[in-house]
Amino acid sequence: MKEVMVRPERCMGCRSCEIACAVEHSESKSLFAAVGESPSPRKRIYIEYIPEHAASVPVTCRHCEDAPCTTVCPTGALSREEISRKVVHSPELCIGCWTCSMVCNYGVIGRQKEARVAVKCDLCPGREVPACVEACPTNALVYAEVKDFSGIKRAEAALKLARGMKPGSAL
Amino acid sequence: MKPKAYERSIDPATRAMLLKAEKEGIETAWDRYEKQLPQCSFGQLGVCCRNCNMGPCRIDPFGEGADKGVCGATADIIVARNLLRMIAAGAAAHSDHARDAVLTFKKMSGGEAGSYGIKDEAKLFSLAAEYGISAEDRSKEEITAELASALLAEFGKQEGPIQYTRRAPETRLRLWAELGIEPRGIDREIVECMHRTHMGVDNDATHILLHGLRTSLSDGWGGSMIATEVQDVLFGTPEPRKATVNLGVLSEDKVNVIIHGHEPILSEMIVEAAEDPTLLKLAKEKGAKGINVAGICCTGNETLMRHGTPIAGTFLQQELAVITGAVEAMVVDVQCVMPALGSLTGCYHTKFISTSPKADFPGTNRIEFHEEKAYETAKEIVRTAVENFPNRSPEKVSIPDEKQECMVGFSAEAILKALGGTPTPLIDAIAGGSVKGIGAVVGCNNVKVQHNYGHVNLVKELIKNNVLVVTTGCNAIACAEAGLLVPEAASMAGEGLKGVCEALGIPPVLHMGSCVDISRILVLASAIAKALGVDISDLPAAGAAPEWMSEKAVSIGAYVVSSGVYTVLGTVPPVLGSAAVADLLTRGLDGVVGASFAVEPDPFKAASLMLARIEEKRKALGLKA
Amino acid sequence: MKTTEKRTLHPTICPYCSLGCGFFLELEEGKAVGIRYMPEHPVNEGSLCPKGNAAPDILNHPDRLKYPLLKTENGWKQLEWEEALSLAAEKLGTARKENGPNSLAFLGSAKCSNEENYLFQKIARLLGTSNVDNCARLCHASTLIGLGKTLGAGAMTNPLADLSNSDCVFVIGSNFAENHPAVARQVLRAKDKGAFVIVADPRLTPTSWLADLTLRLKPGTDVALLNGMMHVIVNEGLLDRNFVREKTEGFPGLEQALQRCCPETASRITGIPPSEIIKAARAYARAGAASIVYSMGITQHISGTDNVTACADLALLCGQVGRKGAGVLPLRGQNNVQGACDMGALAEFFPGYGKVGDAEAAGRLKTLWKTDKLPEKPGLTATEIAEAAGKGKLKALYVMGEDLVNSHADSSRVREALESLDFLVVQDIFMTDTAEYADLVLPAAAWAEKEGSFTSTERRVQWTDRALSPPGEAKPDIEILLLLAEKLGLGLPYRTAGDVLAEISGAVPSYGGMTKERLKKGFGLIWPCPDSSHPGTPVLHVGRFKTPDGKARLIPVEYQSPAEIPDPDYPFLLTTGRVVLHYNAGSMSRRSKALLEKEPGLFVEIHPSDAKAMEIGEGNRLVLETRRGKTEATARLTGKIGPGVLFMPFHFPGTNVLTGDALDREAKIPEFKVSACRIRRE
Amino acid sequence: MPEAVYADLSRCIGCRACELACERENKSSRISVKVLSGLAAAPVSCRQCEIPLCTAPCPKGALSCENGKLEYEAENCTGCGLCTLACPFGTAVLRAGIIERCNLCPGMETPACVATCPAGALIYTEPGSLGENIRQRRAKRMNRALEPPAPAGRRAE
Repeated sequence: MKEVMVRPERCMGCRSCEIACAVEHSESKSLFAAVGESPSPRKRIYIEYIPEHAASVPVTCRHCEDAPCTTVCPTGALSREEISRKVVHSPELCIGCWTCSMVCNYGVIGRQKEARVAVKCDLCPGREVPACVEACPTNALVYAEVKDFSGIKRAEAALKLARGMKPGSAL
Repeated sequence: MKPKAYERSIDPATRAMLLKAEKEGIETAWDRYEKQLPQCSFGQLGVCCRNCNMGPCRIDPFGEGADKGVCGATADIIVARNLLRMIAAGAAAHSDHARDAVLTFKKMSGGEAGSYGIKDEAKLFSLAAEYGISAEDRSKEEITAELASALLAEFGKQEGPIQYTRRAPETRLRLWAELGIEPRGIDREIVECMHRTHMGVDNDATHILLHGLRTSLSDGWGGSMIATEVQDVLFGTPEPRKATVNLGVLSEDKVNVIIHGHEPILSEMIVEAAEDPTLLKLAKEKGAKGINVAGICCTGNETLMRHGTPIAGTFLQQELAVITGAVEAMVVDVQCVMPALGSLTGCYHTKFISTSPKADFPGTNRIEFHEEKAYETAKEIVRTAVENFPNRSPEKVSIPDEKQECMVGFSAEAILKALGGTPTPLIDAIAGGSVKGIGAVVGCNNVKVQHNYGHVNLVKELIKNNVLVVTTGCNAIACAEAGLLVPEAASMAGEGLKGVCEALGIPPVLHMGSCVDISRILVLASAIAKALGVDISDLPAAGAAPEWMSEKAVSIGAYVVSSGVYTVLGTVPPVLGSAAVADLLTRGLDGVVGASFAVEPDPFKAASLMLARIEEKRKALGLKA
Repeated sequence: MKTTEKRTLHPTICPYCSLGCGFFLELEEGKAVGIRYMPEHPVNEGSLCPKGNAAPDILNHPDRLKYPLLKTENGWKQLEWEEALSLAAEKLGTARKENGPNSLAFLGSAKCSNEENYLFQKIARLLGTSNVDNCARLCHASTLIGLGKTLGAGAMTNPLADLSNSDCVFVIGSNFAENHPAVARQVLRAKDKGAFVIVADPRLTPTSWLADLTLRLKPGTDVALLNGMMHVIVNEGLLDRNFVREKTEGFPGLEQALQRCCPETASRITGIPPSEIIKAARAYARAGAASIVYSMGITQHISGTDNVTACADLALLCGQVGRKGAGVLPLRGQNNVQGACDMGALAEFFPGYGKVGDAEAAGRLKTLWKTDKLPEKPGLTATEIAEAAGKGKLKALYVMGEDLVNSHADSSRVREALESLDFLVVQDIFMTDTAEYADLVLPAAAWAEKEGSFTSTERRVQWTDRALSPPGEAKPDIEILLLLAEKLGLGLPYRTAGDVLAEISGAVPSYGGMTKERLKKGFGLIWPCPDSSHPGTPVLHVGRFKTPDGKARLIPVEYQSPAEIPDPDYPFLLTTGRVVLHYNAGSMSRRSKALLEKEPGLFVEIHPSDAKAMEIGEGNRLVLETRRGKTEATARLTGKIGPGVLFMPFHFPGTNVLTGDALDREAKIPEFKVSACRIRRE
Repeated sequence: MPEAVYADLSRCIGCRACELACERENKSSRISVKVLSGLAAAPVSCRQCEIPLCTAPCPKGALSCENGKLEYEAENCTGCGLCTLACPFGTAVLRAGIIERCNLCPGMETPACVATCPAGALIYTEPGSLGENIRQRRAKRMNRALEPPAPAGRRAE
């Protein structure tokens, strides 16, 4: 499956992904209308700022193969979609026990206070590319299969090597 | 799938040039806009503050993150401060333009600017009269000189009133006084904006916005109005005349000189220089059939209104004009000139000539302009263009056929004249209901809206509903391109309006000039209100800026509203980050100045909003629906 | 003292392990009824481990000793204090007269206060013997020696809270998550800041759960691992050259010795893949600040001192000492084991670590004690005392708060030894297995029933006041000792613990600036605190080391295999340790209902594969046998230990019947951690 | 505002201090630590569910949930034990006809189990904030992975 891959070295911490995510998961799906909505739309992706390194890192659901959250959910509200392999959450089954939040290794299961249920990344059903990825101005977020992503990384690495090589260094 | 060009503009000429650009791999504003997407949400909501270096600060619009800046400023405060700075910049642009006009006027009176003279004596005297300058046995020069200094004084004034605000109806003046938003001096208000928005000064949204209104008034009834009046005195008050617009006005076989920007002071001279025999001779030698001057944006509107000089296009067509490959010189002064022209002209033979001492751009031939030797400079510029003609490479040239006839030149005076000297016929028409009211539609282009779609459809919708439309700026050009500025366009109007137009032989949409000339609309509205003995806010009138983009438009919007005219914006201003500010602008102001803003991107919905407001006012005046 | 309703809160310090956690004892009508937490305490920040939570169970426990007891043909006879102490004095006196002072021996207690231990060793030495020791011998004697000769001070270099400033925490032979739970708090805090945690332990323990890298080495192969890591560090040039040049001696020797210890060799010995040894080495050496945390997994070996030395070498090599977040942290055992040692309740040391036999040290003490003679030779160590008793060399033994039957290795021989004594006095709060052998049993007060100072593992000296009175006629140890001294005619000039501390500050330089008043303020002082204006010294070895020339010593050590390795007769390797719910010999923890019902009895962990082979199932009763004895335990199948290895907690009588008596040659600490063993189903 | 006792399983060392503390404060322990394969430890106590299942079957409304706050009135409790069956976590224990479940130690600032937890694995907080710490740790690790290793043997003093 395609996932939201992160390239932290590119993140500027502009939080565009957070807003895009909240807007995508709003009633109106439009920024200008979403700001007025209540309950106010919840984001599912988080920019974590690391003061010591003055760096920002986007953290979002990894849709783990063997997802702890699905294992512990007592009501089956969290489950893995067979075809898409997505880890999905059905609010109507959620009892807000927050066991999922406790076991999530990335801390990306949030809370919709008003609805008293969990909220997590759903990879924006009905969208070619998830809103956060589309919103990222620096391509710190990439929507790709793991193998393709490694491909991208390889290409980057290769480029670095190439730059390092002086003409004639082969001799 | 339709090519992008079709989604980007409704205008065939524009589409054609966009296709050419695509083919030649030339980048335009639309492409750059796409590269900008998605645009920063914080910016769009106006909740980003860079006013001090503890920041930049941002407010989380969804209330999960920061709800205050470092200094403690809330979304309300930040949005209001940012808006005030936009108003200040807009007002500054208009007023500084005005200052230059007045300075030229002053130099002329002192005989230092020989190229200029008085074209409209009547207006000179009426203006002088307004300032209480007696014409009793005094020479024209003396009066001119005294008027010039009086006008110049308006900028540095510390205590009001600015003279022309007196043109507003009594009730309006009283209201402004009560609200304490009567502008005191043009420069003072703008400076105060910058002071108030400095870290730790004015931090109450309402308080901030009230000053915004005051500053905008110093523009509408100050800077802009002075610019209009002085330019009329110097270059003549426009009168109805015919002309042509759109990229098609560029000539295959003549030297094409584009004048782009906002001031008439230089362009007037260029138009003159283009008829200079020596230069025409030179053009012939270079193999050109003549010299063709065409305008873009408001510099274009100025010469269009006074000389019928053709117009090549609106704001978003500036790059396309160059892309025709047929432009020898793109001559610019100030405002709305895209720096992109530098690299763009580099792809063609076009010379990019910047002239204002204030404004330079990448890749220009600089020919700085000074009033003292205005005509010489103009000739030099035209010569440069002519000499560039041989460099034109025919294989790159492709000029769209679209050119559209139009009738322009409807200054307030011209309109009254057309009405037979008094507003009464119009008032009767309105009272009688054949004309429902007046719609003032103005403003720029904006890549966020399909080019001209907002302008044209909104205006068509209004006239269809018997609303007489007055227009300026790029909206006027858009309407002209869409063939709405010809008397025949009356056929597109509702029965009542159609009748009136045919009776008077005028188009249903009246071109009143450049964007500073929105002051003409104020004067007209004020005249009608006075004739009816009511306030402007009581008139069955509404304004709109369907494709606005510049800070000037924000200032315009603000003074139009605080003058009492309900205004619909076609693109969303960066204020929605604060519910309080948004509410004040769209509702609260009604209770304060009797008018407010609305935001409606869809031109048809926008039209119905305006119509509703007009109906409401008619009812209030006891006119039949 | 804060008050809630009619209950009063009394600040005190946990009597169990060496962390010195603080909490409030909740008292009602003189009885301890509960606990309130103390979030402001710098060590535990309010938290308490299960034992801490159960601490009040000890106070007013039905089993508490309430009267002096004399053993007679028909059982225990109650005595008046007067009689009891006269008897004790008389017996000790005669033994001394007839067989010389060295026929006497004294076992101090790491559970008793500094003042009590100081007094205890003073009595012994005034009686003319240095046969005085304490259970530190059984847990961290090797630390005293090992760190002493490398860094110059045998104590923890940095305070516990400082762990949170480390970028790499290297835990070897310590299961702090169970034995010092509050430490986990600081390590996790470091992790939150991105620190890398390495845990080296033969078993998978709750501590491993916190690790980024776990190294499961074979028991007793720590030196090989440490040498392997140092080899990598030297080879890859990860060492801190400036530090080594300016602050240490003996690098060439070490470098030379390390040549033979490539990761592959280390891997063969330890069973850890070379790659992991390299990874650990790099993580430790590259860290901005790295700490080594170790405990009895390092010390309780015949190579205990070497293990400690190797740890110190590693730290020195990388300059990971004497800075914020960089240090060597031995986690001690008993709540006052550090103090007992500082007080000189050690065969070879006077108070303040003056060597017995060093004339200068003796001189200072003589003037302070106004006496003209003190023992010139080091006395018998705890382990040797038991031995000597067995050989009949000892006549009388005075044991204060120590259950050597259960805490010493090879307990069957300890029992024999005790029987062969003429006279045994045991002073304790419960009738321990050791007390059962006593001729005279003296009832003592538990920690909260007396006042005094305790020194925690991070060298923090804290004062506790008396919260409630002891049961029956039980007396604080200090009172007992003072009365005894009187009977012995030693005439010691103090009334209270405060007076004793006053003398201690004279005898022990690093306690120089400590007074009852200062210790009661805040949360005590961290030694060295030489004078009354000195704020204490949280981090040792800043700038210079406690050696004459101020330089640390790099001392190469060689791997030596454990004394006893599995063979066909005894195919299993038995290692011992602690579990979170019990404490040492268990005389306290096994008396807490809450703790006991959660961990009721002796068990042995065995790897499922071994169990399968021997058809052993979960919960089967097993008989374990070593060359020294046999015992029964319940089988627990778990992958936490490797195949061929058995693990037993030593809180229950059975365990130390099995453990070996092989001693570390320098520190004389027994090898509790490795014995060859065989098992069968009952 | 804190709403329930949550556990950071990555921190729990299975020491069971919480059980003892709870036992001391509430006579019987309402939290229990399950240690899995000797390593992973999980403290389980009432999750104070926002939409609790235990209230549903309660015949006398002894267990009720007002806007996410779970209430228990012993006097109305028939001791039928249906709640015990309904609770997915087995944290509503029926003992002597009374439901014993975590009531967050009324009258104490922090519940005893949280106050005593040596590893800081138990958290008394608002569920929305649960992920923060873990997210930070993950972020730090990701970021650290990008840094070049510190130069051999040299470091900022």
